Amino acid sequence: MIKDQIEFQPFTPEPIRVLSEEGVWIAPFELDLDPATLERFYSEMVAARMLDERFTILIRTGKTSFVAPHSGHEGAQVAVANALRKGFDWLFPYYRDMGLALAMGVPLVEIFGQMLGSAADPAKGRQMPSHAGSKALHIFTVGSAIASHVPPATGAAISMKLRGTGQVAVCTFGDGATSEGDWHAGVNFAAVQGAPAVFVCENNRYAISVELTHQTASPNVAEKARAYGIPGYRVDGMDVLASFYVLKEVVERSRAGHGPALVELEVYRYGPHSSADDDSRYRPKAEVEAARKRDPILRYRKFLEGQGLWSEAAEAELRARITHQLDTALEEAQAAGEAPVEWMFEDVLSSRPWHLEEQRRIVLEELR
Amino acid sequence: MIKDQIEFQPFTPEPIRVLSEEGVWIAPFELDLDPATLERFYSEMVAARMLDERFTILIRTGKTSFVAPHSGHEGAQVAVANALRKGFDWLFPYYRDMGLALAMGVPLVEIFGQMLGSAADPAKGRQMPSHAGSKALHIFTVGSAIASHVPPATGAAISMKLRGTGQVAVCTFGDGATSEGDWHAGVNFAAVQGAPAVFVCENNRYAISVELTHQTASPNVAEKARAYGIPGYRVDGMDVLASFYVLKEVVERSRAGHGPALVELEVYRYGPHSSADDDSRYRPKAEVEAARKRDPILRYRKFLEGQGLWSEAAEAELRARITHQLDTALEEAQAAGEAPVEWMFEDVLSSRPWHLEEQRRIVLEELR
Amino acid sequence: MPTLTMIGAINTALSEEMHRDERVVLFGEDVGKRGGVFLATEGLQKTFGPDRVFDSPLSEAAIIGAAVGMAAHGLRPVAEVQFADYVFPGIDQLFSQAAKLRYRSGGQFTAPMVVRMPTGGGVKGGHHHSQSPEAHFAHTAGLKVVVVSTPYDTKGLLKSAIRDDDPVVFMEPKRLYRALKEEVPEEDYLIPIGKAAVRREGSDITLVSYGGPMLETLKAAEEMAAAGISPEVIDLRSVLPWDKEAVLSSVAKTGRLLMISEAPRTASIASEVTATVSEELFDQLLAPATRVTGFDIPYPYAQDKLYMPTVTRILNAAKRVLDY
Amino acid sequence: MPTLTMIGAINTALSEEMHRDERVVLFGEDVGKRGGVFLATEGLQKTFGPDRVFDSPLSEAAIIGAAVGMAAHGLRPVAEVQFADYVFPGIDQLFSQAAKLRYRSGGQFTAPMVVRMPTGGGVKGGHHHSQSPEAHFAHTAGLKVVVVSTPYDTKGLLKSAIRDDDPVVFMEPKRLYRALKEEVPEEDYLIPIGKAAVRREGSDITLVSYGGPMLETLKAAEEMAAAGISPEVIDLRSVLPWDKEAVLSSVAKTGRLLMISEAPRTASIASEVTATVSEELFDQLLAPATRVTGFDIPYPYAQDKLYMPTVTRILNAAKRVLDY
Ligand SMILES: Cc1ncc(C[n+]2csc(CCOP(=O)(O)OP(=O)(O)O)c2C)c(N)n1
Ligand SMILES: Cc1ncc(C[n+]2csc(CCOP(=O)(O)OP(=O)(O)O)c2C)c(N)n1
Ligand SMILES: [Mg+2]
Ligand SMILES: [Mg+2]
Repeated sequence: MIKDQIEFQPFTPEPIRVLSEEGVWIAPFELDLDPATLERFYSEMVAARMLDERFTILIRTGKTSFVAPHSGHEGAQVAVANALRKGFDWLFPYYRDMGLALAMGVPLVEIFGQMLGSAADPAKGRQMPSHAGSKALHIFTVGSAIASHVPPATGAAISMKLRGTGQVAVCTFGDGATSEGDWHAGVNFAAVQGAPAVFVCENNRYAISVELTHQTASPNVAEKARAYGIPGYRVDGMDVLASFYVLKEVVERSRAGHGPALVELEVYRYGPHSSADDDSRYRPKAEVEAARKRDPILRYRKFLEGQGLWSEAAEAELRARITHQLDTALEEAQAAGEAPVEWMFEDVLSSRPWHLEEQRRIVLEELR
Repeated sequence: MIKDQIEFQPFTPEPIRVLSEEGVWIAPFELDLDPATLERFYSEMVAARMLDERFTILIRTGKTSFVAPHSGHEGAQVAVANALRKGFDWLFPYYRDMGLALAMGVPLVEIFGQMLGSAADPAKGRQMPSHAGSKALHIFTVGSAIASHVPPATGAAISMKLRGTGQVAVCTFGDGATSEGDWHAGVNFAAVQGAPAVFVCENNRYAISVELTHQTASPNVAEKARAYGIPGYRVDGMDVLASFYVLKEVVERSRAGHGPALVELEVYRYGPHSSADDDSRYRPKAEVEAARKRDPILRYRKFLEGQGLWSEAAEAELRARITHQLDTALEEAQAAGEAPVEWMFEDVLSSRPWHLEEQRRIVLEELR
Repeated sequence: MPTLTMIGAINTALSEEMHRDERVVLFGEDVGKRGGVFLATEGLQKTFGPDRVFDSPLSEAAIIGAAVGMAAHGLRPVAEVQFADYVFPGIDQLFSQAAKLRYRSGGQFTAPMVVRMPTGGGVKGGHHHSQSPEAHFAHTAGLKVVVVSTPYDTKGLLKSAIRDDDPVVFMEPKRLYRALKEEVPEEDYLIPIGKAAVRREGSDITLVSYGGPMLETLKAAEEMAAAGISPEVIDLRSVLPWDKEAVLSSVAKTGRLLMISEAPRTASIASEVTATVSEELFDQLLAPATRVTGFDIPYPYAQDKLYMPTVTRILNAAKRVLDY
Repeated sequence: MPTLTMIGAINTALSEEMHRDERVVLFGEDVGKRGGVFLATEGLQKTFGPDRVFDSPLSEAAIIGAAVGMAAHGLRPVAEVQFADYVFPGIDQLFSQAAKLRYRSGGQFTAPMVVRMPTGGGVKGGHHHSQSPEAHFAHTAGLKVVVVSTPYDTKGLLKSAIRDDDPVVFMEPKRLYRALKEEVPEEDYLIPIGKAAVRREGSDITLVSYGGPMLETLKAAEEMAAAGISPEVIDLRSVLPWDKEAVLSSVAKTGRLLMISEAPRTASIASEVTATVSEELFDQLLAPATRVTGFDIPYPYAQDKLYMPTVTRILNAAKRVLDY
């Protein structure tokens, strides 16, 4: 999988690409992925997109209260999921990573359970929608506080190194996250420890309404790696293959003991920041339209077609299959009913001390 | 003052120097400082050193409770004081900057007042020793929390820019400080705003016992500037002239609207981290001895002698004068007596609400 | 007289203060073009320009810390923290810098600044868009802490906060942003920090609250009144300093105190108020000074409404106090 | 049986736990070669190697946050924050990550970790080496909070903390580090988190305290005893959960409560305890539940000793309670 001839260079002035915007292979090395893998990337991207579209419907129909759309990020997210060893390595994602969660293998019913805060949520309806997590899959449950998962990712990586587990901790976040002190603290500590941590920025150039130029005076995010003495890679995140190849190499290098790296995946978010946002307040429609021309799915489909790996029929079949999966899972998540009130006072601590028992009783009394 | 021919380059692989370790001028430009200035630098460094030595005596004799020795940092500190416009620009120093405070013009009696927590402390004995400050001189009173003064320095610089005051905010800190999230947050915000802030690291390669290699995997501190899209300068901080020249250029460029810069002054701390520290636990004596060979004062004295500007007699006269000043000021600070108890409940807020009035009365009752 | 929501009152107060005093500047995440995620600063960048109303990078430490430096240097910054829950990455700046600057410098430097933040639950915000961290601020010497509950007060208190010489944490219950409208005079007026408001006079029991739960408290008071009980309702408005005099004189009259707050219970403002009243009115209390509070659990998404003091919970507790 | 200081007890407990359980690792600023600025970890890097005892960069967010990740991944990290005052740059990691991880993941992920920190005043440390921030932790759901006061307890409680499945904030009053020596058994023993200790039995008044002021509280109790009064003295040891049962049963007996703590007064543990006792023992109290606390001012250097509850202040307050 790791190409012998080519090693990606950090700190390139232009983002690394292997596909042109027309979906033509332009890398200086040979494609070495089998058709099944190539097709899987595509299916996962389409599933991610369709999931996002379904979320929008959930919002419109008042079935959920919040969504952080990931359309435009699918190439990046599918690349991340495929570059690590699923269920073995640990992923520390953020709230815009529902497409990533899906690609990681989180069951759709859990995803919808979380989105609805229903009893089907393995995290018990405790958090806002768009906060994925799964202990079984080694996906560290998302918390809303930006960049606060970065030091924990570092800690997990230190643990991996200490115990020689051969795992890697992959941590994703947005461009805005890089301004937080915790981001700095986490990346720095990982670098000093030479821990197997890979930091992945899904750079969509906006933090809600704040453009990247108001976020940092650095020319790009990858450059920030220099502060920590680690390599930084600038990648076209709307090129799923480039993202995959770079991440794969970086993850395996990290696993092999070369320490952390920072990978910047340049993407664009088509939707508003969240269902509570109105992006027309801060960016022109034309900008969004222009970005859509670089769409990771369209571009990759052209590539697959060029390889003779995709057809209209396959597309129709895929979409029908995903629609069915979405329908079934959503139904199941809804059928599970509301998260029960009894869950309210569980899992605060490993057992319930007197004050929580008292407080629990207040609620139960009131509901009687 | 600013050399037309030469502009210092950021990110040099070696620290910038203008004097060799033997005190010989090695810069590719001509010395353009007048003898009075050159001699002042020397006097200020010697005064800083003698102040530090006096502090050690205060500790030994139990007259104060804490000192953070600055010997070895004098070249850096005197350079900072002379590179900015005293009393006009703002300085945001840290606890190891008592030599810098002196060079800035803080009266010795105030310095000793602060060191003793006596009534001669304009800050009313509120903080541990080694925490300088002076509103009159635009020296932002030091707080102990590492790097917590960096965002305030940025804020002041933004204010300066906004109001076009022509001032610069100069902020000093140690190498350890660069790991704190607040450091990152502060430098980043200043860079985005293009504010007139100059960040100066007195890099003595230790944060108490923690060596630089455990602090960061970055090859040096200056390199960290890249993360913020600002220039970073690596300077021999035991070369007072190199430090001065670089800082002067950087401060004036910042004043002229070129935004922040990061200047790393490589120094060594001869003493323990503080009077509470035993540095033999973590570093070999030989290392300290070796560093003393690069002593900023000795090196600079050789240079002055080479220029025919210094003599044994001048040295004796200078030391006698400083000794006298130290004696008098210390006496005065001691004579002022203890900080009065009434100060305890002042300045918490702009006026005293009921709860503080009540609490004040508890103490007064008890003391009656 | 215009009728304003709380958001409208904030926007108006900011605008008026910026007109009045050049030194007032606004910044924080998304406050510029976007006008804030709740639109509190909507239109202000257009009016006052990007020098006085601007976006910060995504760092609460940068926001609060820069405000300290601006304030010390002579501006009157009004910094926005996007949600009170996100003050924690910047809380060291508030505690180590803003709160202690005046004291540590012997009064030489001061930090006259305002940190605005939407606070409290009720908007399905889960753990990190629902918390009420005022106790942390009140426990830290050197800050003033305001929690508003009406548009009228909001305008007067925000203006006071901006003109105050101390750092003021200004907390805006987000579920009240658009929940009520009220006539708000166009003229300049101030409401003093540290003074409570008697929202309803009564003689049987004193209900003390502030911020979001003022809604439920007033509803509960109405139900009680309908049932023939006469509750007095006090809105603290400031929690540091809180208006002890107002509370004590009311409880001295009614003999009964029910304190209502949606913040977690342990070591809270509610604890402080009932502890103080219990200590000082030991002989006058006819029943235990009692608390209805939020719970000592992370704020849950699914039980968003149940976390906060409900009208039922207030009435249950009031009944126990009255029946004691 | 060896006689140990509190520092000795910490060092012993850490060493024993590291021998017992491979998963225990120690890190923080200066904990490695230096053995910590108070020498709590002295010699441990030599014994257990730099993989299990190591220095972190100067960032409390990195320290606490990394501990969360290590714990979630299966280690049992004991992180040191050099002074409790410096927890604030890392407090978001404690509040948003450590405290909420179990709840937010529905019990999937947990953070069994200890954050040790020297706390309190009395060492001429000024603003930033003297604070007692336990109320902040107790007010935040998801943490357990211990404040020790004797070498014996320290060993037993630190071991409990390390074996606990929840994040435990372990606070060590630095002025007690070497102030007292006590026999500490060599064998393994645990003291449960959440249980108070009755330090002295009595019948006239209950003095409740914890941490540093236990010293002055016990001295005051002796003086009272000498004057013919019989005080009962309770050491809370844990402030979250605190041992309500122990306090209530003592105050039910004595009818009088004086709560002593050196933390700032407003919204403190002392407020919580007196509020709770006032509420629950309304009919049994013979005098107001009263507090002696630190002050709501930044910790002053010059009045280092005066900030904390002095024996005189405790006696003055006790007299008022007894004479009531
Ligand atoms: C500590 C913190 N501060 C503020 C917020 C509010 N907030 C939520 S998302 C967001 C922008 C994040 O932007 P970025 O990191 O670029 O990620 P993106 O949403 O663009 O994917 C902000 C400010 C938060 N969640 N956490
Ligand atoms: C936030 C914070 N954490 C920890 C400390 C304790 N501490 C005081 S000085 C110091 C080391 C600072 O090293 P450096 O920044 O290199 O400055 P130097 O003392 O070497 O000049 C530490 C850890 C502190 N003062 N503030
Ligand atoms: Mg973004
Ligand atoms: Mg240093």
